[in-house]
Amino acid sequence: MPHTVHIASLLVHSQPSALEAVKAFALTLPHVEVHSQSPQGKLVLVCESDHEKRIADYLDALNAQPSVLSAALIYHEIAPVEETEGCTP
Amino acid sequence: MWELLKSYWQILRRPSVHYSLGFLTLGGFIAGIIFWGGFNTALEVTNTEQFCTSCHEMRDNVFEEMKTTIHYSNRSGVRATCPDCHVPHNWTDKIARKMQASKEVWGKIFGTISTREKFLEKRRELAEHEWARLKANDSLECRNCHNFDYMDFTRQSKRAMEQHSTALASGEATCIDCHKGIAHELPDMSGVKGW
Amino acid sequence: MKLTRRDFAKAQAGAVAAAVAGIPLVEASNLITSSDQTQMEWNKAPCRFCGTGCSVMVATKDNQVVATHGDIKAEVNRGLNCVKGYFLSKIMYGKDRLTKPLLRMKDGKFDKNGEFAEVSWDQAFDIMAEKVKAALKNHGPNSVGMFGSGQWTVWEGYAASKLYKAGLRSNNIDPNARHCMASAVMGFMRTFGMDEPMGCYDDFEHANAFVLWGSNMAEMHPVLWTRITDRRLSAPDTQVAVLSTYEHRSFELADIPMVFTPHTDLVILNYIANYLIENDAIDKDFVAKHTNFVKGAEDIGYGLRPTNPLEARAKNAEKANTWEPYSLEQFAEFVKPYTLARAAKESGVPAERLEKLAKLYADPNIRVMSLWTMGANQHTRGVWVNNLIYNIHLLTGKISQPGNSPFSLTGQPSACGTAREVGTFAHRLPADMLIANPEHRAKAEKIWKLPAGAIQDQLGFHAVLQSRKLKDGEIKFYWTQVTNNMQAGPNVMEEILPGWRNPEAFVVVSDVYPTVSAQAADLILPSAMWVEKEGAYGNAERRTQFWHQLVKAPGDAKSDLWQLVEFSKRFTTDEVWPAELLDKNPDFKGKTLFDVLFANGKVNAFGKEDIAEGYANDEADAFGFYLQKGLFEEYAEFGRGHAHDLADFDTYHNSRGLRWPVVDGKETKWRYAEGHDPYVKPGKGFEFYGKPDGKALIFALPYEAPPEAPDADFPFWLCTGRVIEHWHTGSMTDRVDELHKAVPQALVYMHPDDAKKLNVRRGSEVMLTTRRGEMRGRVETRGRNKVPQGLIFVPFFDAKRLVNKLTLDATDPISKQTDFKKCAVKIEAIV
Amino acid sequence: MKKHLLIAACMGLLSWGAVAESLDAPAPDGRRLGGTIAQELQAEEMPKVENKDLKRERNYPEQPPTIPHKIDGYRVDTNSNKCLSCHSRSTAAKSQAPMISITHYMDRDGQPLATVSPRRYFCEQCHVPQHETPAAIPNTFKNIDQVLEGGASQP
Repeated sequence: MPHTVHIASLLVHSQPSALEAVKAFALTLPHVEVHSQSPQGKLVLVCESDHEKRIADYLDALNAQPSVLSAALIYHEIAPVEETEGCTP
Repeated sequence: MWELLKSYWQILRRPSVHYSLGFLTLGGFIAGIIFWGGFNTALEVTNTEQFCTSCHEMRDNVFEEMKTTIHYSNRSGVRATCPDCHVPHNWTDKIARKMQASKEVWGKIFGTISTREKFLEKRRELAEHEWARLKANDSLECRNCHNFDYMDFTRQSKRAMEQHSTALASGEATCIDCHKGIAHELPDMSGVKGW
Repeated sequence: MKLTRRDFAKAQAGAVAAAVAGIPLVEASNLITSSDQTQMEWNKAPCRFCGTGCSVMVATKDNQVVATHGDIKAEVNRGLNCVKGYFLSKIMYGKDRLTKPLLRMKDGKFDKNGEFAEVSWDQAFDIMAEKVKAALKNHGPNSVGMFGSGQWTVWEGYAASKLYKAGLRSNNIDPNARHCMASAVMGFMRTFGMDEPMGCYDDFEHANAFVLWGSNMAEMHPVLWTRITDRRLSAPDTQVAVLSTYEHRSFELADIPMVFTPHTDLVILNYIANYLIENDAIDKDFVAKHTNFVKGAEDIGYGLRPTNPLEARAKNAEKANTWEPYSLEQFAEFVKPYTLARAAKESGVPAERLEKLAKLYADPNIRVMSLWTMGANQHTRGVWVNNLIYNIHLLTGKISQPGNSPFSLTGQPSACGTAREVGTFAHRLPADMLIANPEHRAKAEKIWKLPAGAIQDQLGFHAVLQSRKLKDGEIKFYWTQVTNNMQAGPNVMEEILPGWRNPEAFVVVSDVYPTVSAQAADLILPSAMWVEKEGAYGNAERRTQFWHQLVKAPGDAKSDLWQLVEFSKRFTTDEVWPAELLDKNPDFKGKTLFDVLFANGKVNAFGKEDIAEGYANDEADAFGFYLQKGLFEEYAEFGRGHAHDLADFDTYHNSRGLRWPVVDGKETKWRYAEGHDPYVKPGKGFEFYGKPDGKALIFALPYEAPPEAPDADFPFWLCTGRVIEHWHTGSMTDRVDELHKAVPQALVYMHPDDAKKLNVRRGSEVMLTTRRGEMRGRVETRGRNKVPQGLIFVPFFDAKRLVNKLTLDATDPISKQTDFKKCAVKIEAIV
Repeated sequence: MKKHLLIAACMGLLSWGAVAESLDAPAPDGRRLGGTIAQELQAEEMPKVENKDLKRERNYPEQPPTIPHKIDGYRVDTNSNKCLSCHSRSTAAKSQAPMISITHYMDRDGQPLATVSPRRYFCEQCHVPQHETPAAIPNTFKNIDQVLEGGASQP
């Protein structure tokens, strides 16, 4: 079985006042980057992982944050590792 | 009055004059069979759905509720009747349960659950008896049909398989822990574990 | 810069999510596209379905709706929708969307038995105009008819009403709200002299008892049900009583569940009145100050054809809506026979539950909200049931106060806003005015800037009568919009289908999909729907809500409003008005109906520049002025100053709706109550100003038997209705995969013991037969509805299972609303 | 006399045939087959509920997920809520079922609550199981990804 990498984006909607706190929490999760954010409390996270389970775990962890209104998986791509390295699109 | 009783007693006490010992022994034996047979037949009669639902308390409440569930009608047509789940199959337990049932006769006579309202009021208590009994005997009556050893997990849904292969297999949980209210409606479940 | 495939995937992932969130892509890689291209537009719009009037947020992108969710800012639903509402995004995109006018033709010409072929709008309007002119000329005003609904936007209903009543001078226009709300309307008019509820949804948070009279709110008004659930589960003293002829989902929350024998609600209601009097629980002061007692006419028939023996026997069919003075003492005597024992015996509800119910009303410390819809309204004594519910609230003074509220729910998104307030009924004019009243007609003519006598005094036909008149060949031209009467109307096989297929009649159906009605039509017009046009709806709590056009309609589909207004250009006054009227008013000669009705200086008063920036408006583009605003402002004149005050047009676009009367910018939550309603005179406390003396009427009305009940030949009751996943005839919801897959077909809900007796089981196919028609269906003995023995329930959403082939076209004789809830049916196994 | 009866019967049949024909004129197919209003076609078999426990793609993030399993006999009433036995915050870890979203713990005014909001108590108002049956009519709705890819759904 070829080694795969999972690239996903999550849309997190938090209470605007707690946006920074949620962002800080998200950045504690390994391999998570903040892609963009809006003052309305929306946060777009991009994460890579070697297993889809981890993405689901992140979602659950985010959803469990008290000031998070919702966290949803928006995009999920599975690609073999060799394909993702070193070539320009 | 006392005199009369005394004379009867004397008649009973006196050894038989007219009948042979053989007759008496054999007769007693036969009478015993008849009596025992009758007892058992009577017991069996009370062990049918027909008997259970001859009282409106059962017919209009629990039996009516059961009609829309899988234990009443399902793909294979193997259906459970009241005693299948509510009367132990093992003889001593059965007799013990039947003795308890005398309280239910009492209840019937005094109309403890004669209306739907009264029944609903008592439902939690009645349900708890059944849950406790099934919990104590490791859901024996469930297992009379649903034998764990012969469950084919591959034919179960993923959810069922996960629970059955872990919690049930390890003995951590028994059937009734999760499957409350599958054949009848539930009482107020506040405080019940898992609800 | 060298990019790896991994980087690209990540950029893509981020951009998509940002697009979903509507976040502009600041500093993020803009590999895919620029931020203005990934942004979605979010706008508010009321939900397209029931009368609750939830607000939804609609996301659009590239002329398409891409997402919807519950509007957090809307008071009605605060972020919630029901399952249908959550799938609104998909209702416009069924693959069989109609995009071209279709006419039945043979050899290039219209033929009643021809096949549908595409035609242009011009060709379509040509033949329509030809048919209308011929009918009016040869057969008089009622030979043209129109059937609409509470799904018309406010201005569409208004334009249709004006086109018919003032332009074509025919009052023969009725909405399908007749099947739905007419009994509620007549209930209001009789008791209060004024339509629509006094309370509002705020009552949900104030009441501590809810009584559902035949309503299944859990499925039919789900978001209002969430407010009841919220109240019931968070305020433990709250009680919920549910009355119905079978057990449904609302029973899941019921403290007092009651399944009663069909039609015996009349007995139960009179029993409660009796209980209140016998237990000294009436508010004597309120009753003396604010009510009058009357006795209504009895033995009023069943709205059947006059030739029907049941109808011929009824003594007072002609004066069903009359009453005579009565007194409290007489009333007490009148309800005396309705004892607890009788009510329990006839209704089959245990006595202790009935008594508990009566106590909810009797206890002065319990604030009660009574709620009802079709169970009460679709009833051959529906007006009576409405009146009897008001009796109880009036006797106890539990009315027009927060939490004390008799609340008539509605079934369609604008049953109140359009059908009732605009008055698209065959006997009504806007703002509760009546065709029969010469002063009202004069007022309408004045506002419409029309000559005196333009509106005829001859009443049009109500819904069921329209079907009969089509069958009898009296209606020659018939146009339906936003409704599907071939599926939703009663007695399809005997009354509706033969009428539509009558060679005498030319039937036009405007719709978005090929519904059963469209299939039976002669001409199909493709309509725009929901956010493909600018619209306004009015919900059950008097709240008027607006929305903007957000996307374009597909192909040649046009809004119903455009169709009506464009069609008016096909007529000149000389063609459709009598010479004497024109001779007296020569200014009107030679003008088109468009000039007279819509280019009248009022409707065309607002230019396109008034349209809020950034929104399309196809009608304004077509006619050159802001048609919707002009129609609304002209319409609002009817109600302003007459306790129907609406705010100005722009206010509604900028708010989540307002509840009329809106006086000095303030909405009214509780009508008829001092301190809440600006129309109540100071010092009055309460004033039912719809009546000349300010007093509401308490009606003495008896139990009368239904027109048809089970017998040896047809041994079961048949009750029809809905399911939460589908709305009405399913033309929208059945085209959404998720909703169709949730409930793929209409099932015959049956008691397991009945199934056993009939030798059928779950999934068996059965033939249902009534005296009027037959239907095949599958048996369901489980699931959401638990019917009692002797009754079956079949929903009507399924175009393949037309349960209205079975129903009886008996109506309430006062409201003319059909009883879809009771008739006698026979069930046979199909082997 | 007999002959007359026969003719009358034939006339009756003929006129019945004519009526039946004119009642059902040709029409485009919709949810109902075109030209079949007056007929009673066989009712489709009752399909089974899809019970695969596989999450389904949502049309948009705000869409309530459909239920990927059977819910027969799962009671939800004032006494109990079987759905929450697996999907509530406290039980999700054990059952490995998805936890209901945080919005379900908020009241009307968006204030977080200690338990599931009563207004969200009746799950089936928004979440529904799906039967194993094809779409009645295909739907051409395009989700945001498809729209961004440039596919226009409008004909």
